[in-house]
Amino acid sequence: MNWFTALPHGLQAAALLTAFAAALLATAGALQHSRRAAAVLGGLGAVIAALPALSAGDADALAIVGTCALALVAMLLLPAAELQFDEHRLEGAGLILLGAAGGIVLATSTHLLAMVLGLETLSLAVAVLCGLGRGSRPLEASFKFFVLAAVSLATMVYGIGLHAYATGSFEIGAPLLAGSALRSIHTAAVVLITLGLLFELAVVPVHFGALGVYMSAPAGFAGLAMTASKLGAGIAMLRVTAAMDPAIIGPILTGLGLGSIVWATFAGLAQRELRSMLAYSAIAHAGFIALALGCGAEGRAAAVFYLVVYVASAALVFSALAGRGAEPIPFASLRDRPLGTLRTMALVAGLLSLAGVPPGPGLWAKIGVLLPVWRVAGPLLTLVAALGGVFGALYYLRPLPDLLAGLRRGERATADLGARAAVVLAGGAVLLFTVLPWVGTQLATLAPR
Amino acid sequence: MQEQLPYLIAGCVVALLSAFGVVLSKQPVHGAVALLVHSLALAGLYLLLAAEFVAIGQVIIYSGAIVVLFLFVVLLLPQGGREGAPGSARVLAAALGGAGMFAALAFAIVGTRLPASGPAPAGGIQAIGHALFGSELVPFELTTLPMLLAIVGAVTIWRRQEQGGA
Amino acid sequence: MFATFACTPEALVLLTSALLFALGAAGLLLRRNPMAMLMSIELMLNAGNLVLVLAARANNFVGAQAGALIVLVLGAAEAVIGLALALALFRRRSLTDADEPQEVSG
Amino acid sequence: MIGLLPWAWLCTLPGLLLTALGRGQRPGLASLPGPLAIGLAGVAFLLGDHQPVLHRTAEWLPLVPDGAFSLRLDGLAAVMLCVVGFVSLCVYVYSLSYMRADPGQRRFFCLLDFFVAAMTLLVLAGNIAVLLAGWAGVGLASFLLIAFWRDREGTLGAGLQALAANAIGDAALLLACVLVPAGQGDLTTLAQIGPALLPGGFGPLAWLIVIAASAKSAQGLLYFWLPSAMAGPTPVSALIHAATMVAAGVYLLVRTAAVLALAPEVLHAVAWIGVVTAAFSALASLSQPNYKRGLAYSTCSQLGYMFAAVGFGAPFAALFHLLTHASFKALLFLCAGAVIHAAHGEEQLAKLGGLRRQLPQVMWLALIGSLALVGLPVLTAGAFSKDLILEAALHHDPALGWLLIGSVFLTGLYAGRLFFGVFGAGSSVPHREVHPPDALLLLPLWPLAAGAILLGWVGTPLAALLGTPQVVPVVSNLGLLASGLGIAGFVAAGLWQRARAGAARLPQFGVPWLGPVTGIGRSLASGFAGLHSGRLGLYVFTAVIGTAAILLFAVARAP
Repeated sequence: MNWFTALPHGLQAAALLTAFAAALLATAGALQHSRRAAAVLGGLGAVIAALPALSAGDADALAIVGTCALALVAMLLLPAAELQFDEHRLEGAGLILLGAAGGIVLATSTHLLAMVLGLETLSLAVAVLCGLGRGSRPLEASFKFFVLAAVSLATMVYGIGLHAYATGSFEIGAPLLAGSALRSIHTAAVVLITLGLLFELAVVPVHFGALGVYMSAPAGFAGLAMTASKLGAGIAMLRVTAAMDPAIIGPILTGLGLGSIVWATFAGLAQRELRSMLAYSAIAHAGFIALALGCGAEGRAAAVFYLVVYVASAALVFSALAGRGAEPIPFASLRDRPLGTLRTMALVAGLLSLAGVPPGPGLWAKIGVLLPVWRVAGPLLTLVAALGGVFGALYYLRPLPDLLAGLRRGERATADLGARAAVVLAGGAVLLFTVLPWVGTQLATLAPR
Repeated sequence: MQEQLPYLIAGCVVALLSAFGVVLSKQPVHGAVALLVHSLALAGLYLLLAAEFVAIGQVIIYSGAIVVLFLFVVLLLPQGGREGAPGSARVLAAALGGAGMFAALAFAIVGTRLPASGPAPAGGIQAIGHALFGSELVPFELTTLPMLLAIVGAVTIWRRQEQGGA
Repeated sequence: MFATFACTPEALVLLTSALLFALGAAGLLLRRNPMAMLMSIELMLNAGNLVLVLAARANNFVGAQAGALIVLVLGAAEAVIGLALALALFRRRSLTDADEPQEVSG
Repeated sequence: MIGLLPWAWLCTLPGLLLTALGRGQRPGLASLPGPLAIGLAGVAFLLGDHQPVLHRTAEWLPLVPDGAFSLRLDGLAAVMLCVVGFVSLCVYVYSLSYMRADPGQRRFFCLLDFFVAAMTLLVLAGNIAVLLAGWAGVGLASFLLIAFWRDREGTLGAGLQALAANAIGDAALLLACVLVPAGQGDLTTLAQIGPALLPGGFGPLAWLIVIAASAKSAQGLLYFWLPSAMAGPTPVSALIHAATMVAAGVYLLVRTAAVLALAPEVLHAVAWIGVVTAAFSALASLSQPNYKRGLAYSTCSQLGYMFAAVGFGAPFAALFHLLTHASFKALLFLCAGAVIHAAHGEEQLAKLGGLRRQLPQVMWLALIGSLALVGLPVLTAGAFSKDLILEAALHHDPALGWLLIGSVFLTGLYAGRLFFGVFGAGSSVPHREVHPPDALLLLPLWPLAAGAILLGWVGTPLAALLGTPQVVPVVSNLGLLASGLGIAGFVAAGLWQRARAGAARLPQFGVPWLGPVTGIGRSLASGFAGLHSGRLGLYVFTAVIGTAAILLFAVARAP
């Protein structure tokens, strides 16, 4: 086993997840697509995959957190996802594990080729999982996502090529080869690589593919797409912004972040349906993360906290929506088809946290982002971001009266044990960040300087 | 490298012309054939750039597998996937997008004086082997992920569609 | 400046790759047939590969050649999933128009 | 023991849990001790030695400049605690009867509990970060309670209007939170920050505070949401949109009066905002066909008096008026609730009227409230506090002062119009069966009425307690003049109402600009959303052109 323990822990996690995925796929027939087998085997795989990271004491702390968070997200959304299917349960679980493995590779590596492979794995997993939803709607979204993902992949590959030409290396942050002669090619390389990653983060103008998937994938998978890809790409972006010239990427990230916030806030106001509302909100949050990433070391620290809070809240929302399938969820249907007390409260808490309304940690995360923005990008951008942030509350809170009105009907919606456990776990994380935000901000100290 | 310039120019011209063929042909079959030519031209360029193994890989993987896969799938399409003439908005968008992208990339490339290349990498296939199992081992191993995913994904998508999930 | 510039082999290959990349993007915009779109994507990936091979040649960096091989594999995986999705989506439609289905919007 | 008082904001949470989880027939009962405890905490402090009680958990939120969890109970906060505690206790008792038949009453009491907790946190906040938590929390509670009857048309829209106005205020406060230098977000010591540490001096900070306060207190252009908020249940209108939450803006201004004093131009603007809102809202109230909307504009107008007082450099007068206003306006709203309840949910003034005989007790209570609003000298509390404001106004800026005195006449007019419109003699509308209010509904009105009569006398001791000793005069020449104007207006409205047999009406005006503005917002929103049209070509085009543009931008900027 020496060769295995010699690997970086991110790779160990990816290998373990792949092995479990392969096991799930190979035994799919023998296990007769059992619901329990998918949840147990998949969950076990996610837990075991996180073990090497936990025992890797001296390694990059951000990578450890990223690995654990991705494994956790996969575990949380497994039961939510498998409620969808009758036939493809084990394949679905296997694909989730593979996607998480891709995310972990993306989050833990500093090698550009490894990053692009992780990105590709994650994108393909999301595309296939989305395509598994019922009806032609998810399939259509999946195809569009696939095409746009391929464009961004090609963009990133081209950027990596230029990077290799200018620096003679695949490591991010490698110095220029021949003095300053190749600077503009290097700039182009950095920009193209960044844009490839920003696709996964879902930032304007490369957000449309993700938007469609968030809207129309089965609920659990949409949750996975939002959380895992934001985690993976977000952490990768932390490394990229720390290693590469801030003068090149900084203004681009703040500009695109602000554009995303404004665009998604306005478009979100027009939504009358929970799934599209959440999809637009994911773009707005990606905007906040990009904005923070563009604002130096302090901004990166804020971005880590924002990322963690966002992932916990989105995981909470989507674990609460488990089993609602790929169909749209008009606000009124929350009253007529109530989710049951636990899941309703979970959804309320998740929405409040996403909206940045106390009680919810989203507000702390937003303040944390605005501060470096103020220092680096000036008052005007801060004003726009603050307005975008608070006006977002207008669409997040819109379904709340319906949701709460659904409570009084009191009938219990069926959700299986795994889904309920996922709700409780994600809810616990959100609660923790609400009451003791410094726990989350401790994570922010892990951000690369 | 300067002495290879005429061959490089020839290779580039063929690659570009066939790429135009891929983009402009209305019949996917014609497009696939153009793609075949394109990939062979690229293989030639790779040879000129002292990347023999990549050139071989290009011919075997690309021309041999991917393009043939395309051809195979084209046969499954109704009417061979023939499409009508694109509308003017679409042509305009394509021209704008393509020109914009080329302008941006060319702007970055033309803006610098490119240094002349040194000697070609020595060692041929052996050197690549060392790279694949040495410095680039991690990404090489990681190609497992997309490959496994591609297999599982394609099968799953196809089964979903067979079962009338739509 | 441009005339002398374009005559070095590095510049020639780089500009060719840029043009290939742009052609791929243009093809993606021009064509509605999913097959043609996937082929355009392959063009874009090939452009990246050409730069990688050039980087190997220019910097005596064999790793870039290994990178090109890995990107080839990526392209294959991409094509497989893309074809599966395109077939699943378009098999029942008489028209092969990737721009036509508009169920997901708003 | 005294050290625990700043945690009073947790008092309603047990009630919230018990109400949420309980199964009893009277869900609100478990919630009653919470507000009582909050009020008692305020009283306990006022009876004690008046030393501010502080709690500070440093480094609670390390990302924020002043990220401590800081609570502060001092005289000002204690007065607010008494207001919040006792008014909400009255409203809770009232709601036990008012909401009895509503299937969502359990949810109603839970939301009320949440509101009171957030409001108390706001009052007890020691620094901007905690204030922001309470600030946004009451906004959320207000939205949820306005949209409580989700089935009724217009409630959600009204809630969203409130939310939009609040969002502007929240953004201002958020920026203020970002603006203050590290470790100096304490609300009482903001004025001691070195001006060099604040970008642009104290001006921007003061403006942000004023914008936040205007949004919460429906002042200036941000008044639009308060009349719409009347779509919520009447107890909510009384508690949140008359007595407590809307007063939070005034509370913030009083709290940070020292900062405002350092930015005289802002202070002057506050005075203008207050006076103009007071006059305009009083006029708008005259034209409202809806009983509750009439009262809502009256609230805007009275809050305008408080703003003006802060602007005239008399924060104590503002606080004092806040206190008296809380009692008489809550009383008026609860009376309105009793009337509406009796009239089977009818809120249009044209269809109410002549209820004097059916609801004699309510009529007397409403008369007390109305006279306090108008400012009957000596006998009602409103007169004391309003005199103080007018005094300060004349002293500070005579022109604005006379405008404010003029609007006292308008106050009398609209108070009379509402009172005589409901209880006055002739009504052209035939009467239906009126269903009489029960004892529980009327019980909480009496303490409020007592407050509306007697609270004026606490002015002098209160001023001493808050460290701004001054004598609140019982009568003054100016006070008599203003009261005379007010009473004249009140009587004139009554006579007019009688002459026109209840049909006296002005052309309605209020928020005509709201429609176009929301229209623009809506079309922008659907325009942005329309970009996600389902056309793959558009998506690819955006990505390609965007990539090219960003690339050009970056390469052109690179050295």
